[in-house]
Amino acid sequence: MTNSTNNWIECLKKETGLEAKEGTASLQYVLDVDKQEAHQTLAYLKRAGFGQLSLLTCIDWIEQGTFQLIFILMHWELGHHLIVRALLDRENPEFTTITDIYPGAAYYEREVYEFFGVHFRGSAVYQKPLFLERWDDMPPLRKDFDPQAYSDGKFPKREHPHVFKANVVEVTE
Amino acid sequence: MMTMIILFMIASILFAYVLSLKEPKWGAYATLIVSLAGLVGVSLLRGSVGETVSFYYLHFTVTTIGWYFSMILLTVYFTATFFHPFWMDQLIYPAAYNALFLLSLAGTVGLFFAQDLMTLFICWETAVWSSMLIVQQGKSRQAAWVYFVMSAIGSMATLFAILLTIFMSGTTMITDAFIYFMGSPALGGLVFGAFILSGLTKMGIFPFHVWLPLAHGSAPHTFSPVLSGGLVKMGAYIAYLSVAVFPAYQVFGDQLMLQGVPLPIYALMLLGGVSIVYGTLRAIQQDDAKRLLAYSSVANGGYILIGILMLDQMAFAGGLMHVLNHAVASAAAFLAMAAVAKRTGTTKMSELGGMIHRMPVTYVVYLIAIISMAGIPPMGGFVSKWLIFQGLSHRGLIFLATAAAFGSIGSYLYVFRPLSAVFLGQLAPKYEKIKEADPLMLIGMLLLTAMSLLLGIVPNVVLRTIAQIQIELGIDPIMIKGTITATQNGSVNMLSVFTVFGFGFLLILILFLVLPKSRRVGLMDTYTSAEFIHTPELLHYGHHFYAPFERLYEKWPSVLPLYQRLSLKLKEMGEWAETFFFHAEPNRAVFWMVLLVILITVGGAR
Amino acid sequence: MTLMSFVYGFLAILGAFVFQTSLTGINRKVTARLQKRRGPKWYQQFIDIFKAFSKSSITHGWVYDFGAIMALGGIAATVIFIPVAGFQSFPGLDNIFVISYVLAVGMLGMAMSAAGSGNPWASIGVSRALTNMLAYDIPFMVIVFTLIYQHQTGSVSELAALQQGAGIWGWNAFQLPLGGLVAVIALFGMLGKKPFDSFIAPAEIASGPMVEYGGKQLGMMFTLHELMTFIEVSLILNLFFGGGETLWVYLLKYAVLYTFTNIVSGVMPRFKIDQAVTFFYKVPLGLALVQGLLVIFGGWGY
Amino acid sequence: MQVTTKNDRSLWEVIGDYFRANSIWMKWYCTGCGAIEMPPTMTSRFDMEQLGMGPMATPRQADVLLITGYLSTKTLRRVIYSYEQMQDPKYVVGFGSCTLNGGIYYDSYATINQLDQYLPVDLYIAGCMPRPEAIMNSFATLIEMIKKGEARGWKHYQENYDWYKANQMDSLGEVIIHDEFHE
Repeated sequence: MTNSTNNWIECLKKETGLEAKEGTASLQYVLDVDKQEAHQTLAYLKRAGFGQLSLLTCIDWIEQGTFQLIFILMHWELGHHLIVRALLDRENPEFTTITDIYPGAAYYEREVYEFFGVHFRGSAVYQKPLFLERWDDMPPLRKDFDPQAYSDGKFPKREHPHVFKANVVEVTE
Repeated sequence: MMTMIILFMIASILFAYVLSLKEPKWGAYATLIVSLAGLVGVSLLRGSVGETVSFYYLHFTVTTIGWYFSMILLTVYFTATFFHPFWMDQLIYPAAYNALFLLSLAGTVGLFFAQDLMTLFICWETAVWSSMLIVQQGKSRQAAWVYFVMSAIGSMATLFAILLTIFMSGTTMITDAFIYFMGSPALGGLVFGAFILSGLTKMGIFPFHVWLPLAHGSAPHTFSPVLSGGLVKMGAYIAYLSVAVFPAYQVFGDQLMLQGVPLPIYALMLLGGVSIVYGTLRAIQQDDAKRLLAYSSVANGGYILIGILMLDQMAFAGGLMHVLNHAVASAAAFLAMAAVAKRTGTTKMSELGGMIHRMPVTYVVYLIAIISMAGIPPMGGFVSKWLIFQGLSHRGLIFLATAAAFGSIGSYLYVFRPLSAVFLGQLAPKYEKIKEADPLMLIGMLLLTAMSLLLGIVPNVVLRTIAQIQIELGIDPIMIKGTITATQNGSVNMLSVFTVFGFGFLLILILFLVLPKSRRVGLMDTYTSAEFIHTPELLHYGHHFYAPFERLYEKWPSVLPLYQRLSLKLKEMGEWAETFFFHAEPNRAVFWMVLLVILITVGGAR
Repeated sequence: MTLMSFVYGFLAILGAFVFQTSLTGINRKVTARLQKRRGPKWYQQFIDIFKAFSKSSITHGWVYDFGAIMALGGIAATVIFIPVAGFQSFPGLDNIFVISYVLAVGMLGMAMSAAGSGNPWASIGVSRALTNMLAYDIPFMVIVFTLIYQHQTGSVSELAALQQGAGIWGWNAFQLPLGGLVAVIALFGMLGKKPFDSFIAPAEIASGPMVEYGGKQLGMMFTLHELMTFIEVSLILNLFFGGGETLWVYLLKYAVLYTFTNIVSGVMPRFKIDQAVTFFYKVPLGLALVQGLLVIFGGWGY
Repeated sequence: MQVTTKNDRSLWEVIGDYFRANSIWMKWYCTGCGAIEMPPTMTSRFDMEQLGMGPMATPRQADVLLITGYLSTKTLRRVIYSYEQMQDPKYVVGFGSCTLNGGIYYDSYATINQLDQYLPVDLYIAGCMPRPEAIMNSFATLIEMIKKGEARGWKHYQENYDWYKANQMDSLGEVIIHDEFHE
C-alpha cells in the first residue's frame, strides 16, 4: 500500500468521517453510508477519482425489513473498486436520484425500480419500463414475490403425472 | 431557312421576356413552344449543309457536326422546358430566367453554326454569360462566381488563341485560319493549347472540374439538366474543333508518338482519364443527388474528351455518340431529381427514400437514365462506351483503357446510390402523402427515356450521321450495315441483343407467373434479426452507402484547397493594389491621377 | 436469327442450368470431403432449388418482383450469348464487352430487387457486392484489353479458337502467365467465392442481398446464381484456357476449373470488403498492368 | 381447438413434400443452452448436411424453426415474430424439457412452460439437453413425417390462429412490443 493508495481513504475520513474498509478481494473496498449522506459521499468520491459507476443494484433483506442499495465505483488510475452500500426502509423505499452525479445511472435506477420498486426522487424517467416488457405484478425480485404462483397463473402447464417440485432438504450441522 | 431561325430566336427572347413580365406561367409555356420550334427548324436544316448566312460581322454556316450538336442541345433544352411552368413561382426573376434561358439556347446554337472565329467567340460568351446569370438565381451566389471565373480562364485563353490565329493567318474563317498552322508547329502548339483550354474548362476536365459540382448542384433544378446535358457539351464541340478542324495530328506530327498518338494529345487524353477516375471516386462520396450527377458529368466528360481526341474510326464515333447519349441520360436523371425535389423539397439522398411507392414513373425514368449512363445494354450509353473501349483496346492505350474500365464499373456504384437511397428502401412517413409528378413533367422525362431506349436498340440512326462527319473529315467512317454496328475488333447487333434480352425476360416472366402468387406484405415487415422496429427512417440505409470503400480514399488531397488558397492570395493582392489607388487619404489618388495624366500627355506627344 | 435460334437458346439455358447445378451438388460433396464429412447427395442442389420453388412467397412491391425477373431474365439472356465449344445460338453476339455488360443487367436487377425489399442488410450487401465488382473487374478488364490488342478481336469464340491447335501451351493462361493468374484470381471475385464473399456473409449481414427472399423468389435467386456461375467460369475458360474443341472437352475443362476454385475457396478465410479492394488493386492490377505493358510495348506473345 | 387429421394431399403437394423433406433449412434461433448442441451436429462428427439440412440466415429462407431450450417471454415474442415471417410450409422443433414442460425453469416468472400453447410444434426432442445423436434421430423422424405429410403444424396454426393468438395474448399481453427502444 503506497501513500497515494490510501490518499482517498484518509481524505474521506478527514472530510466526512467515514471509513472505507478493505473488501474480500484485492483492491476492493467497502463503504457503508447513511441514506441521507450517500448522495454527498458519492459526489465527493467522484471528485476523488471514482469516475465510473460500474453497477447500481439492490438486495432485499426481508428479515431485517430493509433494502440495501449497492453502488460499485471504480477508480481508473488506481484500479480500485469501491462498494458503497446504503440501507433503505423496505416499507417505503425511497432514494434520491444520482443521475446528476453519474448520468449513466438512469438505466440502473430504472432497473432497480422495475425489479425492486425503489423510488428515485428527482429522476423523471425511473418509472419507465426497461427489461420486463408489459410487467403486470409486483416487482419480481422482491423476496415476497412468489414466482411459482405467478407462473401457474400466467403460463399454461402440461398435465403431467410426475411432480416436479424440488424436495428441499434442510442441512443441519 | 437559317436566317429565319436566327431572327426567330432573337425575337422570341424579347417576346418571352415581355410575356413573362405579365404572367410568368405564359412565359414558361413560351419557352416550351420556342424551343420546340427551334428543334423543328434546325432539324429541317439537315438537307442544307453548306448554306451560309451573314449578319453584319456574324457569319454562320450549316455543317453536319454543327447540326448534330445543335439537335442534341435543342432536345435537352426542349425537354427541360416542360418543367418551367411549375418552377416559375420559385424564381426571384422569372422573366429574366425565361429570357436568359432562350438567350443561352440561341448562343449555343449560334456557336455550333459559327463560320468565323469572332462569331464563335461572341456566341460562346453569350451562352456563358446568360447561363451564369441563371445559375446565380439558384441556391448559391458563390457557385455562379466560381463558374464565371473558370469560364473566364477558358475564354481568355481562347480569345488569345483566336486573336493570334487571325493575326497570323489573316483570315477569320475557322477552317481556312486553322490550316495556316500546318506549317508552323511551335505556334500551332500554342494556339492548340490555348484554344482547347476553354473546352476543357467547360467540360469540367480535371483540374478545371471545381465549378461543375458547385454550379450543377446549386443551379435552379430546371437548369441543372441543361447545364449538364447541354452546355457542358459546348466544351466537346471546342475539343472537336481543336482536334479535327485544327490539324492537331499534323501539327504535332514530329512529336513523340505513343501508340500512334502524339505526346501533347496523349497528355490531354490522360487528363481525360484522370477526370474519369476522379469524377467517379468523388461521385461515389456525394450525399446530394445533384452533386453526384454533376461529378458523373465530370467522369463522362473524360470519356467524351478521350473519344474525340482519338480521331479514329471507332473511339471518335463513340465519343461523338457519347455526347448525345450522356446528354439524354444526364438530362433525364437531373429532371427526375428535379421532379423529386419538386415534391419533397430536397435532393439530399439521406433524407429521402421509398419514392418508388409514390412516384413510379419518375423511378422508371431515372432507372432507364442510369442504365444508359452506366453503359449497360440495351440503352444508348452502352454503344458509345463500347465504341470507345474498342478504339482504346485496338490502339493498345492501356492506361486510358484502365481508367475507362474503372469509370465504367465505378458508375454502377454511383448511379445505384440514388436509385437505392432515393427511390428504393423505406418510405419515410413524412412523404406518405406526396403524389407522382405532373403529367406535363412526365411527358418531358418520358421523351428522354424513349430516346435512350431507341438509341440503344437502333444506334445506327445516329451513327449514320457520325459516319458522314467522319467522311467529311477524311477518316474511315464507322461501319454500319442494317442493325449491325461493326468495328475492326468485332461487331455488335444491338437489335439482336435487345431481342435476346427480351426473350430471356419473357421466359422468366412466364416462369414467374406460372408459380403461385406471392403474398403482398408491408415494407416494414422485413427481417430485422427478430427485433421490433417501428421507425421506417431507422431501417433505411442511405448514409455513406459505400462507407468501407470511401474510407480508402477519403484522406486523399483535393484540388479545392489549392484553388481556395489561390483565390485568397488573389484577393489579398487586389486589396493591396486597391490601397494604392483608393486610399482614404485623397492625396494618394490625386498623385496617381496626375501621374496618369502626365503619362498620357507624354505618350500622346510622342 | 431464326426460330431455331430461340429454341437453341432455350436449350442452352436449360443445359447450363442442369450442368452447373449438378456440378454445384458434386462440389458440395467435395467440400464436405475436404472437411471430413459425408456431404449431401449429388443432386441436393436441385432439391434445394425445387423446394424453394414449391414454397409460398411474399412480395414487397412491384419492384421487388420486377427486379427479380429482370435479374434472372438478364442472366438467362447472357447465357445465350456465351459460346460453348464454338457453338452459339445467335452467332456474332459474343463480343466480350457485350457479355460482361449484359451480365450487369442481371446484377442491377438483383440489386434493385434487393434494395426494393426495404431491408438495410440487403442494401449493405448490395453496396459490398458493387464494391467487390469494382475491385475484381478492373484487373480483369485490363487483361481483356491486352488480349483484344494482341489478337485484334473482341469475339470470345474467336479468342477461344485462336488458342486451340497448339496443345496446352497455346492457352492464354500459359502464353500470358501473369494474365492467366489475374484472371483466375478475378474468377474468385466474380463467383463470390471465399475470400471474396463478404457481400453474402450469412452470420454478418444475414446473407446480404438474399435476406428477404423466400419461396419462388429465392428459387429464382438460386437459379440465377447457378447461371451466373456458368457464365463467369465459361468466360474465363474461353478466354484463358482455350475453350473446348468438342462439347465434352469443354465440359470436362469447365468441371476441373470450377472444382479447383471450389477447393481453394474451401480452405480460405474471408476478406473484409476494403481489404478485398486493396488486395485487388495491389496485386492483380499490378500484375495485369505489367502483363499489358509487356505485350503492348515489349512485344510479348507475338 | 380444431384438430385436422385427414391427409389428402394433391399430387403437387406430394412432390413438393418430397423436395421439402430432403432439403430442410433451419432458422436456428438460439434461445437457450441447447444451441451448443448444434455445432457438433452440423460439423464433421454428425454432419447434418448428409440429410440435406443446413443453417440459413433469415426466417424467409428457412423451413424449420428450432427452439433450442428455455424460452423467456421476451424471447417468445421474437420467436413468434420470426415464425410468422417464415414461408409456408414451415415446421417447429422443440428441444429439451424446457419447451415441453418448463424443465428446471418450471417456476420462473419469466419463462413459459409449454411451447405448443403458442406455436404449433411438430416434434419434441426429450432431454436436458438432447445430445447430437438424439437430434439427428429426431431430424430423421421429421423427414419421415414431412414425406408422409404428417408435419402439418403450419396448417394447424392457420386453422386455429385465434386459439394460438388468444394463448399468446394471455401470457404475453402483446406480441409486437411498442416501447421507447422500438420506436
